[in-house]
Amino acid sequence: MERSLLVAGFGGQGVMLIGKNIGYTASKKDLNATFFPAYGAEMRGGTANCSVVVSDSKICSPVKQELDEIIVMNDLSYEKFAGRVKKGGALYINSSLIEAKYEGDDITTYYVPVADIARKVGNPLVANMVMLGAYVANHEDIDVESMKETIKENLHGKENLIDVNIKAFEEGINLMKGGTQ
Amino acid sequence: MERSLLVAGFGGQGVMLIGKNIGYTASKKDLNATFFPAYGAEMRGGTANCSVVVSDSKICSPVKQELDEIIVMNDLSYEKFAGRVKKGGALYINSSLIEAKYEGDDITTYYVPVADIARKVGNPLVANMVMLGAYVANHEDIDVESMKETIKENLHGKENLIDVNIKAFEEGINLMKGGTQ
Amino acid sequence: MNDKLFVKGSEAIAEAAVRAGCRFFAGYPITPQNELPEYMSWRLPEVGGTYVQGESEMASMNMIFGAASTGTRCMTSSSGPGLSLKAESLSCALGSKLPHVMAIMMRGGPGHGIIFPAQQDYEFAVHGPCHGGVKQFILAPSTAQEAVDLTYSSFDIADKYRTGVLILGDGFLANTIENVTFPPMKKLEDLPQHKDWKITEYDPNHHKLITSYFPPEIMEQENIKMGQMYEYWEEHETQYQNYLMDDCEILICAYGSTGRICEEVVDELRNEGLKVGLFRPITLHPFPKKVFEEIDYNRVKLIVSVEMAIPGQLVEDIKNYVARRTRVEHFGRSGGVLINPGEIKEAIHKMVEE
Amino acid sequence: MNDKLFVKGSEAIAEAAVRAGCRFFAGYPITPQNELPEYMSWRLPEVGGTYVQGESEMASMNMIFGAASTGTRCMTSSSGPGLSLKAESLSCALGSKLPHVMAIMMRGGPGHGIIFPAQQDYEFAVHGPCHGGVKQFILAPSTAQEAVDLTYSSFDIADKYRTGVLILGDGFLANTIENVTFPPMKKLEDLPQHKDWKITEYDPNHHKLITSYFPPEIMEQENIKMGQMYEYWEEHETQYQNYLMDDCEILICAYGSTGRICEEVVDELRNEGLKVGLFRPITLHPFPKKVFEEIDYNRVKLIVSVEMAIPGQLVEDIKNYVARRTRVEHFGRSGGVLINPGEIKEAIHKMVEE
Amino acid sequence: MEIVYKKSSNFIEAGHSFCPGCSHGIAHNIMMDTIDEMGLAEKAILVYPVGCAANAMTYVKPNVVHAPHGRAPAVATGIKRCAPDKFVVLYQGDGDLAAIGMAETIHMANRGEHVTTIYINNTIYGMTGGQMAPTTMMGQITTTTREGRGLHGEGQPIKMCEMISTLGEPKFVARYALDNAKHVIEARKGIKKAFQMQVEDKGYAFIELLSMCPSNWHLSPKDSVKYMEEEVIKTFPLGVYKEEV
Amino acid sequence: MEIVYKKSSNFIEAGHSFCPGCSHGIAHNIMMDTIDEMGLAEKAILVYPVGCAANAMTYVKPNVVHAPHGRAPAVATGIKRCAPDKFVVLYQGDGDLAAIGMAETIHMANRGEHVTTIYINNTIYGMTGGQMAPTTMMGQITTTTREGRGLHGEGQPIKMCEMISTLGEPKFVARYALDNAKHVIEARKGIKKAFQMQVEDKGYAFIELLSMCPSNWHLSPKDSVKYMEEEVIKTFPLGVYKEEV
Amino acid sequence: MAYVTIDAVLCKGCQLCTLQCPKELLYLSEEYNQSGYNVVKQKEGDECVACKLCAYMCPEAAITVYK
Amino acid sequence: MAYVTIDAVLCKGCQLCTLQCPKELLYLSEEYNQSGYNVVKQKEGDECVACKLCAYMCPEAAITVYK
Ligand SMILES: Cc1ncc(C[n+]2csc(CCOP(=O)(O)OP(=O)(O)O)c2C)c(N)n1
Ligand SMILES: Cc1ncc(C[n+]2csc(CCOP(=O)(O)OP(=O)(O)O)c2C)c(N)n1
Ligand code: SF4
Ligand code: SF4
Ligand code: SF4
Ligand code: SF4
Ligand code: SF4
Ligand code: SF4
Ligand SMILES: [Mg+2]
Ligand SMILES: [Mg+2]
Repeated sequence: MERSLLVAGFGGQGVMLIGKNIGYTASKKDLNATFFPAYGAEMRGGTANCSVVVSDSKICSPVKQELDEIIVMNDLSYEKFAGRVKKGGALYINSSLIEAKYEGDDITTYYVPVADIARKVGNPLVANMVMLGAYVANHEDIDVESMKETIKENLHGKENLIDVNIKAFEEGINLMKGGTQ
Repeated sequence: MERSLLVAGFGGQGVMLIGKNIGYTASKKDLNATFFPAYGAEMRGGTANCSVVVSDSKICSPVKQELDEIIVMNDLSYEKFAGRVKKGGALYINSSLIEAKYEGDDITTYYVPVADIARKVGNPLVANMVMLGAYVANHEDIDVESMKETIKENLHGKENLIDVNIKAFEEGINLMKGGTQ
Repeated sequence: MNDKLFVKGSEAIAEAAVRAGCRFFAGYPITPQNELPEYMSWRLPEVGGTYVQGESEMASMNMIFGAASTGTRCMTSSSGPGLSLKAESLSCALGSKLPHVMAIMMRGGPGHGIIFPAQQDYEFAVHGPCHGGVKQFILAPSTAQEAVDLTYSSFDIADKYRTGVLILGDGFLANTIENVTFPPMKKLEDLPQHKDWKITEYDPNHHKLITSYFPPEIMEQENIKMGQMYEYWEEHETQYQNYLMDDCEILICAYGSTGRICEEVVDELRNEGLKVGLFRPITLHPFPKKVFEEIDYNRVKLIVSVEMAIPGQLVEDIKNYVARRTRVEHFGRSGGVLINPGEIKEAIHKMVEE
Repeated sequence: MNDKLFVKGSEAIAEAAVRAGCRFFAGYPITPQNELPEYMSWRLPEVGGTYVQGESEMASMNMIFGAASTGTRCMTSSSGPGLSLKAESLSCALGSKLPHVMAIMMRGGPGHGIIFPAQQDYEFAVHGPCHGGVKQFILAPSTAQEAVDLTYSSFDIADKYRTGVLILGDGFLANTIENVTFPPMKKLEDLPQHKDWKITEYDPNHHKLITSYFPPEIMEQENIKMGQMYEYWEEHETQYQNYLMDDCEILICAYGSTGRICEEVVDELRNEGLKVGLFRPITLHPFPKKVFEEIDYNRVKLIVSVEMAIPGQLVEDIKNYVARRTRVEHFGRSGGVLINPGEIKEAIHKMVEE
Repeated sequence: MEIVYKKSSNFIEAGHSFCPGCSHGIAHNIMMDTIDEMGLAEKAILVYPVGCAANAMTYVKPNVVHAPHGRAPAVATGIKRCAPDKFVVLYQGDGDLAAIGMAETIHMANRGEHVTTIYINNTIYGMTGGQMAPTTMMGQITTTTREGRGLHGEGQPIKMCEMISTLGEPKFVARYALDNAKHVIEARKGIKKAFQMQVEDKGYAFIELLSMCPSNWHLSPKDSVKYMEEEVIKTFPLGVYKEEV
Repeated sequence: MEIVYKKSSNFIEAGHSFCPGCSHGIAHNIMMDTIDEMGLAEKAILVYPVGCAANAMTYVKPNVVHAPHGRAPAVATGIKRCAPDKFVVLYQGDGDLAAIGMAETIHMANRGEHVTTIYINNTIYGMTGGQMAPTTMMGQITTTTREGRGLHGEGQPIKMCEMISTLGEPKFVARYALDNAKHVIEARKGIKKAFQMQVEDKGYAFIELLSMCPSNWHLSPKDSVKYMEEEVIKTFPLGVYKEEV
Repeated sequence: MAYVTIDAVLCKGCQLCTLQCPKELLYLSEEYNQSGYNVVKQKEGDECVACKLCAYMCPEAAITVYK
Repeated sequence: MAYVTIDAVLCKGCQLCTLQCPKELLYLSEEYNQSGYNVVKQKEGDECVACKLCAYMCPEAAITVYK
């Protein structure tokens, strides 16, 4: 089993945290995982993306040309990356910001209005956790409780934000379980 | 025709100037000449030597293992270099400071009491010019007047010292012409 | 601290160094390796060591110079521009036989500041990095785990040969977070004590002088000894990964991150029917040249050096060692463009067809 | 000023630079080349140029960086330690395509400060001198006259290719005084004006930006173009001296001062009955590799690289180019020990007997 | 209706890529407005450093030279000596100017090159993600001083104006802050004076601008203003340190 | 009969190789006499620079580290941080300390490392043959200022004591001269105080010694004394610049 | 009679301007721009005195002041 | 009763000592040492006060002072 994921958006959308949480949660399960971040230019806006590979055997390349799954959080990322999902793979789209619709049926697409939900939850900055929830909902091999632990650990020093992040994450799961497409 | 010379002594004895004057005077005559200085360590006492090669054709190596002629101005230089004169070559020895006598008759030796003469001339610092005179006296192809010009040119900025240097140079010639050995 | 962690390459190297006995670190910020000094800044004080943020790469290197002369295991890190800036004092440190470790995480270049991974400093590091013909011992890990293991041993190498060890990685290695298991913390008492040369030991009968200045005749002797040491290394200290080399017809040569990426390429090309193998040098100096004497050039029809460098750099050395006994090609990306397995495969297919 | 002079190598280079149109010099004291900046300090103001004594080698290199961006012909000089210190900004300057000339007079090393001649920075200069895989154009004069001629043309090369030219000499070249004839003073109006890139020309429609920073994709294109330029150089810009190579059975390879010394060795060995020739590369980068394709390896039984370097450095490149087609050996001295024709002869005799 | 303030035409239309609330933007506006006002755009050569400042290299229209990290003073020296009729401005961050570039900074100031330095002191290495800079304040938390500067022999924040004004050649040395409009207006006056000096060939001017880096201070822009007022300005007193014009 | 002064036993018997009348010799005598007096020979680690000073590396008996040119402060930092119980003295020339090593000097002083700097200011690059140094005086003739410093934008001589005393951490900053016995005696007292401070872990001390380089001043030792009295000391006023002990 | 316009494309919602306005005319709106920032707007009315303080403080030079 | 001795091997004849002696007891002799320097000597007599000024000034530490 090897699964590759790319998460892309603009700086400030927290795309890194989505990827890091997925990689870290996998690593706790004795899977191999790699997380590779790519910033447009350091510290400032622009686009950012990260690659996550999870595998039960050795991981060679931490970045791939074609990916099993891609999460895009803004227009630019959609344009740049949507075409790189493997046949049969999945594309997660932040439909609050991205208006485009994917044409073609070789992959599965999920349109997740993460910003809207985040605002509902009370903090527009946790849209990333909504997306994470949506992603996790689709993966039975990712343990929800373990992921919640990860989210908490990665908020070390910002404990006051734990609740809203967890809430957003749960909303993402619910949304998916409810079924969106 | 190619003639190689090494001049050695301690810093402050003016060995560089002997060599430079010989090289420069040759260069004025449309001969090729190279002058290569080697200081023990910069700016401070220690030993110093220079290599001069004069030739009517291209000069390859500006330093040689065996030399046609060597001038030694102090004990250390005598010990280090006397053995490097080619068979048939000449060794000029500052006999005011060096007590040793060269053993063997494969080369010609000149014992020149340059310091004594310099003191006589009135300035112990011009011993080098006495040695230069002695050397020039033995070389008919070096024009004495041209050498005097060279000496003057190389005293640029110290014009007050020209006379005593020329005097010392002439004393060196006279001594040789008088014949010492 | 846990022995198993999901951790960034840079941080993995830092922790491994601390466990190897490193107790002094000086460095200066530069992407893509900032997490290494940042980690050291809190971790070293925790174990009684010292972190100093140098005012420059050069100052950092010279702090290492000082620390090393006390016999303390010490380290600095940077990227290519920092290696350039350390060059002069590195020459002095190597000439003064001061054991130290340096981690350099390469990024695109030349010049001012691309922050993405590249391998464009290979030739500089291996053939260059400073004046006077001295060389470092160079290790090129391909994964965080290997970085840990090599860093751990690098201090022993530095001490054993009184030399500098360069851990040459890139932005991939530095920034990839992955699973790592750490070796145990070494006891300082068990490390070499260097009483014969370290300047903190005073012996009225033996003046200790740390310098790379010698009169010419002695310097020449030093040069000769260094040369002999490099030859000894080549004989005894080379390391490389042989991945399906033994029956291969196409041999990929790649080091560091590109090496790990190429393992995947080998697997996939084998699946596609090409008999491909991978030679991944782990020591870049000494280089495992002998491998090229053992290759059956009747079998191996093509050697491809894959690097994040254009023009190719490793490929020039490979050509040298192969000495025209078979075809040698280069494929690479550079300037911070990420290389990926797909395009490498494609490139090799194309070479085969030619 | 006289066109013919009995003059030190360092000063000859300085005067040739001035005549080639150099109008800015920045440098920092270091033996064995102090006479070069010293000469510039009075000579440049005389012709309306500028001399600045930098506070360091690095600052000097960066002053050159600034001067070059105004399109002014400019120069710096140092020895091996200085080349090391200039490495980082050199990488930026080469990446920013700023034409400049640098003279480096090698001395024994590594490290702190031997002042005698050596050639221990060959590998560093040719394969190293900075990060990011950029390279300089390297000229290695063997006599003061050749230094003058090469320096004079070096500024044209720098301008033509928007690159850096390194004049790589040593303490012999720098300090030997000999006869030199100077070429005429160039008129500044006749030099390239660089209006398209120099930052003193303002054009509202064309923002001028001197940098070596580019996004990865563009940087990669830059890398590719640089690589192509180096190949072009190899095709069109190599220079070497062929001294009795055409019928030789033993070929000496030597550059710079050692090259001139070896001419004498060739003559003497020929007198002693050995058919010896000399290959003296004048461009070290681009290297005249093609020569090694034209050699008749049935005739040439031995190639000896003679260098003031131990371990040998040029010899490694020669081995690469010869690719085992004949025997390649090394003879050298290093650390500031002067090499002389006698011992070279002796060494070759010994090799022949082996 | 008349426009009394608008974005300088010396910028390209698209904005810059500084973080929200970053003082680099304010400093650039001052610099460009003043260049406009004095009609210097064609004569100007801007020397940029390595650091966040460099983000603006392609945002400005006057010609630019991008110096290696810390070496802008040496680069500017080369430029000004070869083109004395040009108007040369160095724009440098505190890491660039006061750490790696300390020697170059002092020596250029000491030579009294006829150029102008604009020194963006945001007490941090911005571009590389918030490490301690020479200017980081006592107790300030950074990625390399997790418990605040001062516990491990880091020394005290370096005050460049104070140091540079001990030198003989510099003619105008002053420190301003960019935390509120009043301070910005003072900074505008100071920069104008410095530029005027260069135009009149009156020697070297050094202008320090206390700046905010909300991203690496881990504060909102509003809280950054507070931090500036309450902490930074106390450590780095504003004012003219030397004036010999 | 009692010996009241003799050559320190911390020197090897053979003399050093400084030129006649060179102040490096005097400075060494002070340094070694004081080390003797305070019983510090075994604890001492001397950090030498590149420059004429380095001639004495093999002349002294305490352990020595030879730093790359200008970097003695960084090297000393590494030493002292790893061996805080040792007594670390930096001995540097003006080219080494104030030109290429300026950044390292300022930053070590600013960190307040517990070491002592002895700064030999002879207004010239001695070792390399007399080029202009940052400290060369206005009008002074050197091999790179043939008509005297000041005609080509070289700026004014840099005064390290003045600059360093603006920093927070240094505790003792003073300038002495080695031109006559009275001054030498004062220098001896200053150096002893500085050494004492280090022994008591009281912070950083910077001691500047105005020194003579007869060879490159092209003056006899006697005339060098005159030049010091009449010129050098006027440019570099003697005295204690900072004392916070 | 005076007023300011704020370029919604350039504004990054840092609110440095709002702190400066002596009349407290500027406020962070709910509106997002294409980069995802909330943008600042000026309150309706004619209190603006064109003092330019907001504009001097805006890092984006997003504010144009009219009088 | 006091006097100084001058190590003729070490002395480089710089005469810095002669300038310092309050009693003007030191002079440059005609004698050369092995390095070629004229060496300094102390005049005969018992005027020396062992003030050490000469010794403090000697760069070669060639002077030993006895009392
Ligand atoms: C030689 C070199 N060393 C280090 C770096 C990494 N680097 C990039 S920007 C920077 C400094 C940023 O700090 P500062 O000058 O304060 O500017 P700011 O980003 O805070 O405006 C550093 C160290 C580099 N590019 N080059
Ligand atoms: C990196 C480097 N640059 C330059 C030199 C050449 N160099 C040797 S000593 C020296 C400085 C001498 O001046 P100073 O520090 O004033 O000491 P002094 O000799 O006057 O006592 C220099 C520049 C060197 N050895 N290394
Ligand atoms: S990191 Fe700091 S200095 Fe850099 S752009 Fe962001 S706020 Fe400005
Ligand atoms: S050159 Fe000057 S500093 Fe150097 S030893 Fe001679 S007198 Fe002393
Ligand atoms: S111009 Fe003045 S009054 Fe008008 S909005 Fe701006 S700050 Fe407020
Ligand atoms: S200061 Fe400018 S960028 Fe910031 S909120 Fe106001 S208008 Fe927007
Ligand atoms: S000790 Fe005093 S009195 Fe005696 S010789 Fe020396 S200086 Fe003169
Ligand atoms: S000071 Fe010392 S070296 Fe100089 S003359 Fe006197 S005794 Fe001799
Ligand atoms: Mg900053
Ligand atoms: Mg000096």
